[in-house]
Amino acid sequence: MELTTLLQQLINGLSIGSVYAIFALGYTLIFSILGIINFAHGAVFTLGAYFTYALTGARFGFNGIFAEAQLPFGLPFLLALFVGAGLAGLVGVLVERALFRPLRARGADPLLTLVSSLGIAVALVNTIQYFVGAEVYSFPSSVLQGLPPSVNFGTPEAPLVVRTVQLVIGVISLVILVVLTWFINRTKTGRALRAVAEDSTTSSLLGINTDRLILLTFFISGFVGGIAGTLVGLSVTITGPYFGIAFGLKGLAVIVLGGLGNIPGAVLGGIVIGIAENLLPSSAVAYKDAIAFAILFVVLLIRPQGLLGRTQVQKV
Amino acid sequence: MDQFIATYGFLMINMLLQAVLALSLYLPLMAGQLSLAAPGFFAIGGYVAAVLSTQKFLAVPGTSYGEPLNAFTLWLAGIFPFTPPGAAYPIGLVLVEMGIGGLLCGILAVVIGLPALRLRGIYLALATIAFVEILRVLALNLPITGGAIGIFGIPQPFPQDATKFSYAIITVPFLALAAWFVYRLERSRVGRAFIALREDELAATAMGIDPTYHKVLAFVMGAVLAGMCGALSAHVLNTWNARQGTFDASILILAYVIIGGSRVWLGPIVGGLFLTALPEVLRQVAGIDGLPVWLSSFLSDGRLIIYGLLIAFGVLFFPQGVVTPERLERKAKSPSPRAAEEAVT
Amino acid sequence: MSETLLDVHKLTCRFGGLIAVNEVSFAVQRDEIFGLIGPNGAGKTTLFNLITGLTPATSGRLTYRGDDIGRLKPHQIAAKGIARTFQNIRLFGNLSAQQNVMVSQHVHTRSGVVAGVFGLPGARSEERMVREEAMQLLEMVNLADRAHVKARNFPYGDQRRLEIARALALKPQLLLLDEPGAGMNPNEKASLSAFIRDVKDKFKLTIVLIEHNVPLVMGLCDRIAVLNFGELIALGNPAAVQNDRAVIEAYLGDEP
Amino acid sequence: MSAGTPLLELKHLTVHYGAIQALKDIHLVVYPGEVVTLIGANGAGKSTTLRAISRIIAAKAGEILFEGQSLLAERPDRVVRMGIAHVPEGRRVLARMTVEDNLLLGAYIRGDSAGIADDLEQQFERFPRLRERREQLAGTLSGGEQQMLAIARALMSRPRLLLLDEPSLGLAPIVVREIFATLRQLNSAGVTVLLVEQNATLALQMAARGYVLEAGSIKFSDTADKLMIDERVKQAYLG
Repeated sequence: MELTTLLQQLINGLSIGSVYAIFALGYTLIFSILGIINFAHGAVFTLGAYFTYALTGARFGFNGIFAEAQLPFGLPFLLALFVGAGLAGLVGVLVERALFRPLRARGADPLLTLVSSLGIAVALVNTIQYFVGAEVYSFPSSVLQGLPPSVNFGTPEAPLVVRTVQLVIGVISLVILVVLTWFINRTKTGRALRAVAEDSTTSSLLGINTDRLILLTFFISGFVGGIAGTLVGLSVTITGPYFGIAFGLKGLAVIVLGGLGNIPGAVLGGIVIGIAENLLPSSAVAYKDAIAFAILFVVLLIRPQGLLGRTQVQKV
Repeated sequence: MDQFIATYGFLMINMLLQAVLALSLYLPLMAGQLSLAAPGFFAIGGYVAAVLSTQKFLAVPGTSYGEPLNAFTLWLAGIFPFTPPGAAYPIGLVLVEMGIGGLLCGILAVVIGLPALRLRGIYLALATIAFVEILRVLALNLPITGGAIGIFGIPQPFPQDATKFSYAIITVPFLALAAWFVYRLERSRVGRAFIALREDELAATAMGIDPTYHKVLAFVMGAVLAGMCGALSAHVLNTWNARQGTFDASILILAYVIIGGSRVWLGPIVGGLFLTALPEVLRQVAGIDGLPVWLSSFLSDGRLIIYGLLIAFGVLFFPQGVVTPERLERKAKSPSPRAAEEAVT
Repeated sequence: MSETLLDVHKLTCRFGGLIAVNEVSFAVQRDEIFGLIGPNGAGKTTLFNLITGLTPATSGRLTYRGDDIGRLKPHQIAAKGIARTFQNIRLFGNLSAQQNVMVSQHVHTRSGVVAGVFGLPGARSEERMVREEAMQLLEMVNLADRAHVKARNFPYGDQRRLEIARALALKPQLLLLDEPGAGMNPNEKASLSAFIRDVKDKFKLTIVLIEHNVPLVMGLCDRIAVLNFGELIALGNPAAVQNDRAVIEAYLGDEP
Repeated sequence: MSAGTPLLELKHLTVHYGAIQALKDIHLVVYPGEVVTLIGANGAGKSTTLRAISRIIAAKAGEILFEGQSLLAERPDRVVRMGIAHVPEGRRVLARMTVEDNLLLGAYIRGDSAGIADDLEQQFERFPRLRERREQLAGTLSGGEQQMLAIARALMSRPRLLLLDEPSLGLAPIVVREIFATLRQLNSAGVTVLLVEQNATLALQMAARGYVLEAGSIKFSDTADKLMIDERVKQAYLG
């Protein structure tokens, strides 16, 4: 492989990897606090993409209740991205209030919460389909108004061409990663969040309203999930209501690789898997989707606590 | 009645098959292992049947299907005299395929289970999800599985004009046997060891129960059942491809067990039957005259929304599942009011 | 009182930087009641976990009836005849009292899946025997009338006795009791000594017990080992231990 | 001393764990400025009593009053805001966070950053070893240091009532002495203390009054001096 190609693949890998990372953060935040995997996260990812799509003023297709509907206004892409993600975050909040909190209050087995989140995923995906059908939607090229489709970082002789979309995605995800990391590590609320993640009972003994922080966690989780959904939708297309399910599964591989509930781990895991997928030789491209799961399986068998996770001592 | 069977024959067969799948997930869960590998073994079983029936065991002489049977398959087919006349394929061979599919899955389960079952709780669930997804990608790309198209034209062991309901002759006994097996297992020494491991693995090992052996055993039994079920399903569906046995199926099967009841053999069966029928039931409800248009359109087009919400909230209202050992026992002990009345008079 | 049943030799257990058990050595003789006391967090339960294989030892040697059991898995150790109860009671909550006891007969029975599922004669007679033996054990701990009640629905004291019955079903030679009196009311506690002696005689057991109730330990045990910060600080008969200065200081606090 | 309105009052408090009754009909009073101790064997229900006051576990029946106000309708974080700090059994420092983060979390309910900074300084004066380990992860501290951190953390909320669960657990006598000396200072500075201890001698030396808990019920209560010489206490807990 030539150096420029390699560099290009690396940049592509880093770009998609950073999306994996912010998406996986949504999983890992909830896991670190509740010890459960929220399988509805993939559906929230999809929702975020659809919300943003609608908010940019784009038109829906011929199927579903909202056939051919269109908002009377169109927000600029960046604004639509954040509002859409905010709406996805609110869906996360709704799920926590309606289901997860009552389940916690009853002291339910985490397995039940897991199944419940699977039910929510099914309901959300089909709600999308009910309203806007199962068509493929792509963001109109006008969202990146004024930007050239690609940038050449090399010389005309040795081109290193990167799609602008990749750059936009990479920059937005990195900004979100930085802000989120700052929030968790440097603010009072972030400190409380870490405390709840480590020991929620003790946190409540310190005067922390754990339920409120859990709600906040669900909002953040939905928000970053929604951002990731839009960014992937922008990069490829929104491939229909099931858009997020496959991505959601890959996100699982990412968080296991980094260590369940480990925030830096999720970032590292996302980037590793993003790059690994992009460095695959073209003969094996058909197996691309298996890469993440092969990594997941092997990591679980060799080092179940993940790259950055710590082993837990079982209490007798 | 004929009309009913023609319309719902396939649904009813599918309900029975899904109930078996639910049992196959329940078996490892009995030993405390949350494995979502059932759809993977289901898919393998299906491919075994599809490959064997379309490429290895050839069709019955005198039909339009392919070449005559070879001596071995003829002999196999001959052991089961109840192959319906006019069928393109002997039922006996379907059973043989189920056996082979189950056996292969069992062997694979030992290989995978030995390392994977050291994982606990959600980690095992994730590893098994990975297993299912890897299998799916392989199925999409390998020549033997027919790639993305899959394998079609899987021969039917019934005359061409028969409905899918004919499969009841295999499916009903299959479910009955599987249910009986699990029912008996729960009352046996090994089943008790499973349940002890689920209740408290540490205490169980301190009482002399080998955790690895029993976990792998439960995992293998589930795999065999899922593989057999897959082999049968391939015939029922007539075609087999990588869409069979995916992660979605894992979710669904887990929902059968959790909603139906995860602590007693009847739970998964009830869950599998009920949840498989539910979308169709909703569609029927939507068709009732006099409903407002928006409601009937929601009931039919949005039935999967209702389905998802039922699962999501079902666990809130039935945290132990619909069928629990306690409810079963109460039923068994207190005779129905009717019976009590009769006893008095 | 001459044969050594269990020999603990320089046993050490570290968790990260913390030394939970530090080079502890003692020998338990056949037929004695051996007490293990010490302040909370002294490493008593960890020692039980080491003996039963639930926690791997960092170093040291464990010998039971002359065999090295240091590398055996918990179920293998149980099968060799070491049974235990747990400080925080670990019954199979959703199983009935009888089923709890039946589980422990696992190592003394043989029937596999096929025999069990098909109800072959061997499995059936085995099952009948296991059932009856479980009932006998429940009778001995006065729980036979509630054999079909779920374990989790028993009061605290009954759960402790049920746990002992479950351990006895292993037909052990060595029984480890982790705070058998914890959470019992005074009446139950008063009869506990007699009960433990009774069990010991009936089943020809050797018993090691952890207990905080000082009169109970002093009255019941033939010998007592005292742990503090993972180290063995005294070992001897009750009278000697009671008068040991190190023990008084460690166990009873800073006496004026 | 035992005069005026009680700071804390438990009436008929009953708590269940599933089918098991953990506490039955507990009556207990703590007056402002007192050190009251709750002694008893393992599993007698001492920690459960504290946990019920902090509302981490639900009461089945009875009443918990703090300055005459019922706590039963409050969430755990509200109880802290009302002025009760709980140092749980086993210390429960947040092991993966720094010493400073732990202390700042103790002041989570407060918004006065100047006051918090002062109090932080005050804790470092009180426990100089915590200052040395300020940036260290709490999980790397020794048992005694963790106990100090847990107490200091609780004090950061400026509580009027301090619930202390087995502060001597697993600590060397010399460390225990140090911690109890600090507790005496705190008490003379006006903090009321409800102390749960298995080490009865130690607890009774420090407390004015004591309650003896047995199998979930209060067996008897008296002044610490009288309990110290009480034969029943001696027999069961003093050896």
